[in-house]
Amino acid sequence: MSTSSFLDKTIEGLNSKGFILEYTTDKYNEHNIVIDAKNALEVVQYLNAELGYNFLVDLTGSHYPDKENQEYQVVFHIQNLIENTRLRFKSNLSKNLMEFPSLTPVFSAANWMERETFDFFGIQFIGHPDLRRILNVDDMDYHPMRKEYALEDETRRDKNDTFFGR
Amino acid sequence: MVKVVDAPEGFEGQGFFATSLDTVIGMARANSLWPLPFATSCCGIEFMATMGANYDLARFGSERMSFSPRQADLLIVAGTISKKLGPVLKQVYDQMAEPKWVLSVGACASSGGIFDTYSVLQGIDHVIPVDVYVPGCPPRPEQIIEGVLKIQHLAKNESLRRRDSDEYRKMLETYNIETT
Amino acid sequence: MDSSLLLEKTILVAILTLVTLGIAAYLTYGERKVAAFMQDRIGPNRAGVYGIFQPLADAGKLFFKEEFIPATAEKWLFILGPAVAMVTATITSAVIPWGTELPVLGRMVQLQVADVNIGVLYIMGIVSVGVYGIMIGGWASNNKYSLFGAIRASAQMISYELSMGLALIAVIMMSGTLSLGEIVAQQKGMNWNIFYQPLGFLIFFICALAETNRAPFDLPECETELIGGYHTEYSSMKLGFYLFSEYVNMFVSSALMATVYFGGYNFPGMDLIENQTILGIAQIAVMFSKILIFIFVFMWIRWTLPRFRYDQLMHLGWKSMIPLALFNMLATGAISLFFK
Amino acid sequence: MSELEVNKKYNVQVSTETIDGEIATLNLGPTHPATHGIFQNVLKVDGERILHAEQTVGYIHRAFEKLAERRPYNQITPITDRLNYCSSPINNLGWHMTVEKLIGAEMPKRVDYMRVIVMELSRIADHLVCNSVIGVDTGALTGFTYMFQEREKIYDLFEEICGARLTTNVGRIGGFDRDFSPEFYSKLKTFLKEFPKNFDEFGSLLERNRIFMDRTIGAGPISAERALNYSFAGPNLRAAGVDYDVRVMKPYSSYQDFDFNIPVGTEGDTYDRFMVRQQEIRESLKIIHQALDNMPSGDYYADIPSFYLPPKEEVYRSMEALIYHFKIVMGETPIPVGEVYHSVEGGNGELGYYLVSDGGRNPYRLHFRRPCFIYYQAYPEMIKGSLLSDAILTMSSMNVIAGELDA
Repeated sequence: MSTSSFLDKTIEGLNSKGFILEYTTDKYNEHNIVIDAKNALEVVQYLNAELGYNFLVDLTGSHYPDKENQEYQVVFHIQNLIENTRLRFKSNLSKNLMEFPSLTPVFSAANWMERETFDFFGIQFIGHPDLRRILNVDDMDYHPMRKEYALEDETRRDKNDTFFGR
Repeated sequence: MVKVVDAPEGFEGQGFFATSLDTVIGMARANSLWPLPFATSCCGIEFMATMGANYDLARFGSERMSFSPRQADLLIVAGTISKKLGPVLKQVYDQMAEPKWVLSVGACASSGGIFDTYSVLQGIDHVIPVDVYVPGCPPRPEQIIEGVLKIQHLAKNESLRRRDSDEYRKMLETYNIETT
Repeated sequence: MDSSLLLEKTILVAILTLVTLGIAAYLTYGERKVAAFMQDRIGPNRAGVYGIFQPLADAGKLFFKEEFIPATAEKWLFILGPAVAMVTATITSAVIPWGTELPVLGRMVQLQVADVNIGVLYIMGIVSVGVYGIMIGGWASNNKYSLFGAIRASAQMISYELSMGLALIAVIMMSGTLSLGEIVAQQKGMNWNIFYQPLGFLIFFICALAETNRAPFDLPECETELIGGYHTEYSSMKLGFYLFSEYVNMFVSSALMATVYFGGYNFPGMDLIENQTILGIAQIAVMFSKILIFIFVFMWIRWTLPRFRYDQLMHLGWKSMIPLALFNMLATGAISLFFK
Repeated sequence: MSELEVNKKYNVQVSTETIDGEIATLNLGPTHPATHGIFQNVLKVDGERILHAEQTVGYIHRAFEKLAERRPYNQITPITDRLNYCSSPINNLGWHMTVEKLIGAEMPKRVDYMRVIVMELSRIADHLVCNSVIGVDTGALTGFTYMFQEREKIYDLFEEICGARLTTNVGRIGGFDRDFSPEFYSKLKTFLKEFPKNFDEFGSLLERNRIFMDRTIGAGPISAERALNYSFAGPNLRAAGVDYDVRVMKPYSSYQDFDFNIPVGTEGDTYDRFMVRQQEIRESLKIIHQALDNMPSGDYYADIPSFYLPPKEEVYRSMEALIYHFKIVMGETPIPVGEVYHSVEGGNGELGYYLVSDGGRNPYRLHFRRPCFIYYQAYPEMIKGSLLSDAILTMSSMNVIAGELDA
């Protein structure tokens, strides 16, 4: 089966289940599919079981403070190694309800990726076995990758910012 | 009858006179600096290269790496130290037996380097006293060897009693390190 | 016992102790140089010419390093550990014959501190005490890594001592004596035991590696797993004693191998030398060169082979070495029964 | 894996039943000699048998992703150096390719081939560290010094290309900053001649060494299904028997022109991982030979003046070059809006860059897919029920690089 027909089959399948909110193929020939956060686990389960998408490439988040009710986004790439097809899924979360189903029932690899995303953005992964901070110290009280936080530690004493052109 | 002359003013006190025992032990210490590599990142790989055949830190009597802090004389901090790791580093320093020296290898250990971020300690001298800083990101093995030679120089010229002195104790107290 | 004999023995003991310690100290240097040679490096060369003062620098530093006894450690046992290791290591060399006799100031001095008629037993006894040094030290440190090292050390030593003893028994059956002096004397010329006991020697050699905690049997202190093993918590000269005792052990077990299997001080054409002084010195030289060759082999192996895993070590000890040693013993017995 | 299976697999008759209070907790790290880099494993052990393990990472978290949001595209290259510092050039060039993909730049064949040479050299360097360190962790220290001599030669080559040894910062967006010098070619040829011999010597120290094989075969195994489920990539996945290689599946930088094999293992144990890396080094040599023999002529940079820095002499002479230079250095060049995911086969597997651009001078969001971070989470599963020594070998054979682990 050629890659494009397999891709069509995937999109059809997802469409028939009503998972796809928006599907675009951009100029880089990458396939972006926007899904609803609450369907995410079913989507992944369906792709894994029916269509053989067996490789979770990557899972991360991003923060768009200017987009109303879509401030946060969970992005994950998923790949079928046999058909060599990679899809990018996105789902938007409002800052009032930052919940996303954990993909750990399907992919063990999602465990730390989700912990990292939680650590950076504070997105809650529902059903995650052990949602703790992973990279930062446990008693950190904010999620550093959000746009409103500074890169530098503002409590540091020894660096004179005027010399660094900030 | 031997007439004992008082020492000239200002030349008294603990840890001042360099006796020949001081010299001998200083030389012994200098030539037998057993390093504890606290290698975290990139500089650690350059430290491995320093131990390797081309640069061979063993020439200076420093090849017996002792990963147990009790047995080490020289703490080589090579790489970024994050805030999460700071307490660990301090504990390792604390566990080392006197006399101990600290070599800070690389920009990250010395000042935070390019990582002026929320998670990185801006220089290990916030946590422990440092004897010699080696610049570079990462420094070449030659530079690391130069740093070790500088430590050797310190070890050679240190009096045996320096570590008992009040100044030393006070210096440690500024780092909140308990002295016994 | 006349007083001159007493004086003679005391001097001999003093010389032997000093020589053993000196050799052990220089073995550390030798090991570094051999390692450097194997690894295309230079090795220590800054302390004195070719770095020959390196052991002195290490010792000087260790003596003046802070004595550290962890608060949770068992203080007296913590001190006792290295002491036991060091003492047992040094007193083994008492029964080893370094030569026949050497005329000194008109006296024929016997080149053996004590020709005990149960020399082999004495050595086995002392060696089995030696493990207590490591065990006590590792346990008293109150550190998990040390404890692991101590457990590994005791299990390893006990299992390998057994096959070591069995290998020796075969030699004893051949020679019919427990005295090391006798055993060496019987191997006059080229009549070395290695030609009769090749398998026994192999077993003994492997066990000697294990007994001295050398690679590939350096599990009790393997750096990459247990940090320092039993001596993780030791600093200063107590650590020095442990490191030192390892090298003394290596020296002594090399001496033992040379004595039991390689004819000790014997060398072909020994009878041609008439002069007793030259003969005595030549015997000592031959003995030491044999020892040094063994030590080099020890180091060669250490810098070449990876180490075993704990369970593999036990498998090797109990499932291969002991049956082999038993077989060797039985074969020796049968052959000596039928052909002698 | 059930407890029964644990016993069967290793053929060691140790009961896994324990009485409470006989289980010890062992801290493997943060400063344990076997954790090359800094991370911690809290092990629950019964004797030497590991019942449970849990890792703590983040000890050298340096906030790469946040840092990348504050830097113009060209200045992100030094950060990528410090991801997997054993093979920095792969990271650098992967990043350049990501940006080139975003701006839609076509590279001349020569740039591709030059990149292939640099990347394969650094792959060799990466695998050399890993394999020699496996040797060190089994107790065979000599191979390490042999292989570091070879690594020094690769460093020499890197120095000839870009002037740096370890954190190379090689190339720039749109090609290389200079052509390979004649010295580089002569040094590379000497290296290609001498290296296989020395490497085989290292191989003969360990590859068929009985003790080494006994130690590594069956240590820390993982099945292909579990490895995929854990999103393993690179040599570790191939050791488990899955022939996934980004160089073949999604060819970048003209990898489709080269003829090479993907070595795979069967058991996914430490020995397989070791051997896969050994074979990959040999395959890399093959690729370098091919790239060297078929090196096309042409420019060593792409024709994208608004992204590729003009030569310094031009800047002094021509107005246009000066303007471009200024705009590139100040980060004023227009970057298309969009998002790309690009991945390269790093030393440890699929190294991905997920880049979101809003047209500004800095990336809006840059996420690194760090293979170490992803596969290290399988460590407890791999060592459960094995002995402490196996755990250490498993860790070093997974080649966990702290810089890549924690970002």
